[in-house]
Amino acid sequence: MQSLRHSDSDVVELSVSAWFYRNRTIAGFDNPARSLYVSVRELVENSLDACEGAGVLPEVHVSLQHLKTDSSEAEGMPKGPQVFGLRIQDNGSGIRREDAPRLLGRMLTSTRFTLKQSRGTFGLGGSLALLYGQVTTQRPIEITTGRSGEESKHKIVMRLDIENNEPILVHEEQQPKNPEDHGTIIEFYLQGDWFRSKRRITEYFLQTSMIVPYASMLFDNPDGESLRLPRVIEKLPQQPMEAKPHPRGIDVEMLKRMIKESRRSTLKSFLRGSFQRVGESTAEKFLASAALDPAAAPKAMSNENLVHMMKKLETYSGFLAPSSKSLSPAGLDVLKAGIRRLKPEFVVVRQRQPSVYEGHPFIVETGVAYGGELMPVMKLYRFANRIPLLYDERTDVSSQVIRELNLKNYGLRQDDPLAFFVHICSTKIPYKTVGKEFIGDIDVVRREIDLGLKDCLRRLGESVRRKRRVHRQERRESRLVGYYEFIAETLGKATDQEVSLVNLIGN
Amino acid sequence: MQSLRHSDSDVVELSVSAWFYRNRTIAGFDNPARSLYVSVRELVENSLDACEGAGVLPEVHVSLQHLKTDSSEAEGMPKGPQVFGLRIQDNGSGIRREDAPRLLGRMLTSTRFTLKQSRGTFGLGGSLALLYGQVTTQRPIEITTGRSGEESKHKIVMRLDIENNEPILVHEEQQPKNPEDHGTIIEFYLQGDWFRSKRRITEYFLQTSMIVPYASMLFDNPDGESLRLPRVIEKLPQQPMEAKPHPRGIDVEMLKRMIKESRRSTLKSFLRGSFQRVGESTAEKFLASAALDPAAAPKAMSNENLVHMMKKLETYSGFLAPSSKSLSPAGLDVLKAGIRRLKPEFVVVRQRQPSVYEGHPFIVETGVAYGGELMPVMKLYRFANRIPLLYDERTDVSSQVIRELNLKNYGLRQDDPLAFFVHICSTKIPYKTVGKEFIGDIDVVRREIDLGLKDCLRRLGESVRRKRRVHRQERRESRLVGYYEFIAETLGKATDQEVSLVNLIGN
Amino acid sequence: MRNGCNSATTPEVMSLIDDVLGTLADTINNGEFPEIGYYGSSKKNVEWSDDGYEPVNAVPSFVDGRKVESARTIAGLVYGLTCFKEHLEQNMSMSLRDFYYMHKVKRVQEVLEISGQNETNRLINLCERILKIQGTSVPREEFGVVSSPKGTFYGDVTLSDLSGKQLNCSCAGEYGWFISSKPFDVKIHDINIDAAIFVEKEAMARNLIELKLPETLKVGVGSLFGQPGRNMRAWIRRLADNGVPILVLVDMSPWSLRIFSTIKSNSIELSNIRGLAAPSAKLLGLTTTDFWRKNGMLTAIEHSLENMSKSDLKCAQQNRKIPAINEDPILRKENEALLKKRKKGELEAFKAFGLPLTSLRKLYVDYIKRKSRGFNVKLI
Amino acid sequence: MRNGCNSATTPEVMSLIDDVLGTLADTINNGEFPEIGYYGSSKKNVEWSDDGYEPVNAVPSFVDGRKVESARTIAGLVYGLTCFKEHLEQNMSMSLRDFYYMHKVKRVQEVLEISGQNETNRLINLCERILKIQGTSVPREEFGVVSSPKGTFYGDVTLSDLSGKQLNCSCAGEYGWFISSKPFDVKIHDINIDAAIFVEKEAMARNLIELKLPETLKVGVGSLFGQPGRNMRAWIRRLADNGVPILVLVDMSPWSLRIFSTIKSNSIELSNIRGLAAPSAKLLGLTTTDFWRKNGMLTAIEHSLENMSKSDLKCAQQNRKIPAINEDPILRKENEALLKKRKKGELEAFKAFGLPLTSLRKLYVDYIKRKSRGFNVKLI
Repeated sequence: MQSLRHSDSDVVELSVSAWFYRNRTIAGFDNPARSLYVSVRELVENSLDACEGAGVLPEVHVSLQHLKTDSSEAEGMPKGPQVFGLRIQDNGSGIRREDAPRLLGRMLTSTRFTLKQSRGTFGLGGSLALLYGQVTTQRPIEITTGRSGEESKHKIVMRLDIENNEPILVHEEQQPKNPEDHGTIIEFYLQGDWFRSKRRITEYFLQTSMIVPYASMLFDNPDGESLRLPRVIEKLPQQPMEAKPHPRGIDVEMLKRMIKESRRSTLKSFLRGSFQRVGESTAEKFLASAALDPAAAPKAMSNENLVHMMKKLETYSGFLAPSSKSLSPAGLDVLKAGIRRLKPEFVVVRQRQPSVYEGHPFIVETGVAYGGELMPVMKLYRFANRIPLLYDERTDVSSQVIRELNLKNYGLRQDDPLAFFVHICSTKIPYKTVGKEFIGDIDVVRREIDLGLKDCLRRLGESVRRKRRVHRQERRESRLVGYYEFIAETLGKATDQEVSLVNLIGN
Repeated sequence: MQSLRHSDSDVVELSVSAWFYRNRTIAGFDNPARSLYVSVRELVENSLDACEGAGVLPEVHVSLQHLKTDSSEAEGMPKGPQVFGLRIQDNGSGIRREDAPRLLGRMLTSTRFTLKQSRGTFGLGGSLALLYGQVTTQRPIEITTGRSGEESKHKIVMRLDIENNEPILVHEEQQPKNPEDHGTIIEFYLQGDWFRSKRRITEYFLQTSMIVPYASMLFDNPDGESLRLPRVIEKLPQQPMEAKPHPRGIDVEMLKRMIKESRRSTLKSFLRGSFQRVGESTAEKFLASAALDPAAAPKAMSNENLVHMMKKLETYSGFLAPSSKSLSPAGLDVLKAGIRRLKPEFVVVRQRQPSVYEGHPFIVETGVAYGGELMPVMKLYRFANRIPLLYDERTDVSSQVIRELNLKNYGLRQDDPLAFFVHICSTKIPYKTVGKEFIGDIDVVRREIDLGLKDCLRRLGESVRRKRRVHRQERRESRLVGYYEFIAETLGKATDQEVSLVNLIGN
Repeated sequence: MRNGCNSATTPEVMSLIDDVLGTLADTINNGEFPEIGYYGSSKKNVEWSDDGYEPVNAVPSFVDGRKVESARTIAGLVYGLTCFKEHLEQNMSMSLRDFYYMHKVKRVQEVLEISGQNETNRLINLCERILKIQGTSVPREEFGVVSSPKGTFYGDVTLSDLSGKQLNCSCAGEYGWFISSKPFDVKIHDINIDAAIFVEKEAMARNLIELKLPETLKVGVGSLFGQPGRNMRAWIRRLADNGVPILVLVDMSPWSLRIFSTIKSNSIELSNIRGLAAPSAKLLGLTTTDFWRKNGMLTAIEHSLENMSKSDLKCAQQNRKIPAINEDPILRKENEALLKKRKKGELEAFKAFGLPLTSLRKLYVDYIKRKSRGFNVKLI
Repeated sequence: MRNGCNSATTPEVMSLIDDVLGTLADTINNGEFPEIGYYGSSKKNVEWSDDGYEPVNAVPSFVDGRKVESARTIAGLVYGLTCFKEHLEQNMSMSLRDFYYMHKVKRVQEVLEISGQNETNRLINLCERILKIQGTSVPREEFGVVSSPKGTFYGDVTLSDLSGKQLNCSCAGEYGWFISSKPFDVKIHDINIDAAIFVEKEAMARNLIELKLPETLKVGVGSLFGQPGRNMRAWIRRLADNGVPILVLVDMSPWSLRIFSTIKSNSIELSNIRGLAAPSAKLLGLTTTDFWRKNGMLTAIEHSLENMSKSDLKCAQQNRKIPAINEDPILRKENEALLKKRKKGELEAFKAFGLPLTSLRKLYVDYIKRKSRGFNVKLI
């Protein structure tokens, strides 16, 4: 076991930021093309979160520009990584001056035992992009932020102290602004490879515009082109609320931590106070079924008792399904509006009931589109907490579900013009990688996706069949008449007698 | 940007272990089958590291047993996750009593600016398996360890305090032992799904026995079967030594940290003292070419100067290739012995010169086997720091290289009985995931694999051709005589005259 | 002299077509949707007996003129029948491909929208099932549709074919007479042979003729050129009906068992067409006992056998589902022996003896005589 | 009367074989390794001219007896020649498959280890190149190797074939005479036709015979049954040598251009065999101008054309590399027109006019007469 290769003093704990700095490959920053894509994505997602959090329809303007370096470059395809300036502007509520360096310059996680859906699952995204920019260019980061009602905005120039997970302020100034304006601009420099990431970044904006059809986005790219994606629906999805954890799927470690932080003195009041969907009567019934004393002091419980309680929590069937108030699904209107961007003939969308995975509620929304301008191949669009997932599609749980669908059951075929949509929203998406590329094969998640897509397919199959039926009926009648006209004429000639259709089908 | 959803006090930094507890999916612990496989693997790797570090030929005994629970189970296929006892015994040098809890119960990383190859790349593996076991079963962990020359061994029972990244001692005792014995036994419990992981775990042992052919391994599985893999070569690879970083591929962040920790007062002495392969003359030449003052104080350098120096370090061509003394490649004999386990007809192995990636030296070893008991399809075996990589083969850089090989150039075909072997050893393997499943597409790594495999293929192609040639020559002579005997006989009958071969080829 | 077993005269067929067309015209004028019944041929309603495949009582299928696709079928039928009638009037034949092209006539193509020859082939098959005289289908040849003819016959048989001229099949060239496209209508004037040997492969048949077996053994030699065509099978039946013993010489292979069984029993699909089976035909060889029984005549050249390919094996396995093979004790035994040994033999195997040709001739004669004797057919 | 253009008599061929075998025996007895020279046929040493493909001076290839594979070839050659000699002595023919089976004779198989019929086919090809009389190859038929014959001929021609009996091709059955396997040796006694029309498809030929065109136009009608065999091509050459104008009626397709060009010019591979080309043959139809020129006779049925398939298009593209098509101004034009329009036509297209059969007969006659006139062949 663990060979003693280091003397004791060399072995220390690292800060999370330092750890990630050493292992940034696993967060997606593994080559200049991928790093550029991941940086754009993380910051756009932060901006969308900020706007939605403030309850405003998002307007996000991204500008990515090639930084001309001293050494003049040859024309044509650039040879390797180059330096780019990345500027992201949003109309969110802005950040208070005193919060800004801390929020952007450190990697943080909430300790509160509450759940709420957000895009930045690991609490790292934006900060890691800034870290990557600093590591590769050594240039400082500029933040300009202003809040509604204030007459000035703040411009902050800072660096990151990676080892200590702390921001270092370099420069600061105030600038006048219109009190009605609000929002944040982030500008920084980073290494990247636009030539090899252009297709992916463009696809990211297009798919984002499908799942966030209420946002207006503008992307000015290094080739001098502008991708303009105006909103197609003027409706924000309902915002998520914070919620306590659901009792199902809690593990003992978490239970212990919750007990430690709780001020309740009895097991019953602890259950009522710390979990969602547990009221007086539910707590009593559960404790009775688990043969636990409602008046026992939680902090005094033995380890064996805790394990026992966890197992009972896991299997007790009397809890209500977890509340979805901490979730913010896209909603059927929004999802449909987004899918309509592809101009299909039919769209069916479905929202599943909330379900729970390791104590985290999640909702799966599915959609299937057919015909119109879709290509005659099956295509899958995957979204998680309103983020499009572009990499590693084959490994994603949704791909597995789709591979096992039997389209024939719905009167459809593999080469029909079909597009599938899966949106999973959760307080914690079960990603397989920090790079948020694909969702793991969790049984309960797979089941929800499966049922959702099948429900869509049933309805879609009906629509397609109905349409085909009407079409067929019309054609059938005109063809029948045509055939008998031909029969009558041919028979007439062959038998030298008049053959009339009047008695058969009128004139 | 960053909406203000939490009040300041809720947002804190987590310990690395707490962070991983919350995100264990990304380390491979995402379902009971996968978790069981990852746990076995991480602990076997730790044991192998321990034995090699102690310079002994490894003997590793793994026993995985189904823990019968109270509720009697129905016969047949188990329905879901069950609890297993996992016991790993090695003959490493053992751990000092006082180090054991700390080394096993915390997640640690070295801060020293030295590099040395080891299997446990992220410094997490074994500990994370123990953490997973505790989270899923709430049972404590038992460690029994003894060192050579001591008359007793120590048995420690402990738990992990995840939030604080600290071990909690539960029980401890001393047991007598033979002074010659040494090694460590770890026993703990964890949830798992043997039915769905059996194939993978078995494959892991088989492939490990190929890259570690000097180890004896025994695996007793829950089905009552024993997989016995005795060593086939009595030779340990040379052990890696610690080495300073190589100047190429250092980034500014690292440079800053090194300067901060260094006691050298001039740039020249700093360079000589902190980097490998930089002596008096190299340091002078480099500083001259970079127009830097050799006498300047490193700690006084401006940011611009540091960036300038990093860029020069990256492009300066006068450095020697990085030292491979911190690496421990398998070696050609060992690699060949391992591949021979597949009983092929030909084996060619190659070791590439050390190369460097982001300041980390690495060596690629390649092998190609042909014929014998190999199946007539191409198979790829991937190893990294003597770990077999079993998942996500298609995405691995080696797969990409193999897809682009043109076998025809070597007189071989796609459906020949071929097996490819790629072993990369490095002080830091560029994995794409914490789960150590596949290696990212780094240009310089891809190039080394490509050249190594092509070199093997050239030599293999020659061997295959040569063997075919010798075989042909022998057959040719006996056939020539046979043909003329037939010709003479047939001609004799047809022309009614005697036709003799005496003048042509003797009697 | 007209002795075809179930062929109708051309005027009979024409009047039959007129009946069908007239009935359809009346039905439509009466304001009723036409409905046409017929019997399909499938394993369900066909049985194998020693007389070949026979339709058994079964539920008829109906073309129901109220349905769109059926109306299209009736339109095709009416058009097809008028085409046949005209061709019969003009004493002219057509091929399946000709019939397909007749549907490219513009006004026809616009209505029927025929997508390929498969469709028009099906219509012909349907016509055979609908046009019946005394409960028996009229073969397509009788309404002028002729498949590409194949096969030759050499021997002392005098006949007149569609050319109207009288000829002797041993004086019509080195291969004899190229068999008529419509053997039902061939007039046989004189038969002066004791048996007819039909050979799968042309080269073997040629060798037998070159060796003057027809003259010395007083037999006819027919060359099937592989799987026999309808015309060849009808010709064999004509000879059999005239009392000529039919002996068949084929490879020892699952495919050749099918060839023989088609000659002997016709096929399920065409069981409505009588006159394509010759139930008295005998499998002269090559048989598995020739190679694998102790005193078999070909045991010395067992090494010439080739391994059965995958498709050979598949064929033999499917043979088990063909009643005419599986219910026939001899053919079944042959097929099972092939499946067991996984080897096949060819007629050319005789050449693998390496005998001088004079000895080979004797071997051929011995083989044919000995195997014929087994069927009580005695040759000179 | 023997008027085959370059066939040798059987005694000539036998003595030629004896020469070759004797020389080999002497060489070996002298202690020298035998060496056999021959000329291959490939684009390099064959040129196309109006007379068909002709070998041009080229470097010979050698079978060098010192090399193992060549020794095997010589062994095969010696064995093959002795087989041919015996068959000629016995007046018997063999097929390619027969020849393959002769290599299954045990002592032969043990030495030569023939793996498949391809190998023995190559040996026959080599024999044709080695056995030469007056610089011209002896065709395989002359040493007894006969490919499966194909094709019929109807018309007022009197001849004797290998059967030795005299016959008239209009009295040998409804399709006429089944063409001899060895037309070089057929004796032609009397020719009483003004031209011979060779038709790619059997059904069209049959229709022409049914319509009594041979009698009314005084022509012969041959049915090629698709790609013509060697025997058919030799027969066409025999007629051409006897002054009969040769008219060829094929589909309008790239494959049919190949059929016609093989009749007219032979092929590169067989350019050493004279007597398989009829350079005077004319492409009567169907031609692209029939459909696509303003006053073409078939413009009214242009809609009957079918789209060329991928393999059709590939064939047309490869035609550009066939000298006999690409260097012939007419065929080249046809091929390019097909490639441009990507449509093909079939002989059955006449049926797409939807004409009454009496009119159709007139159309056939008109078409044949008008197109023949274009080649200065006047029919009654």
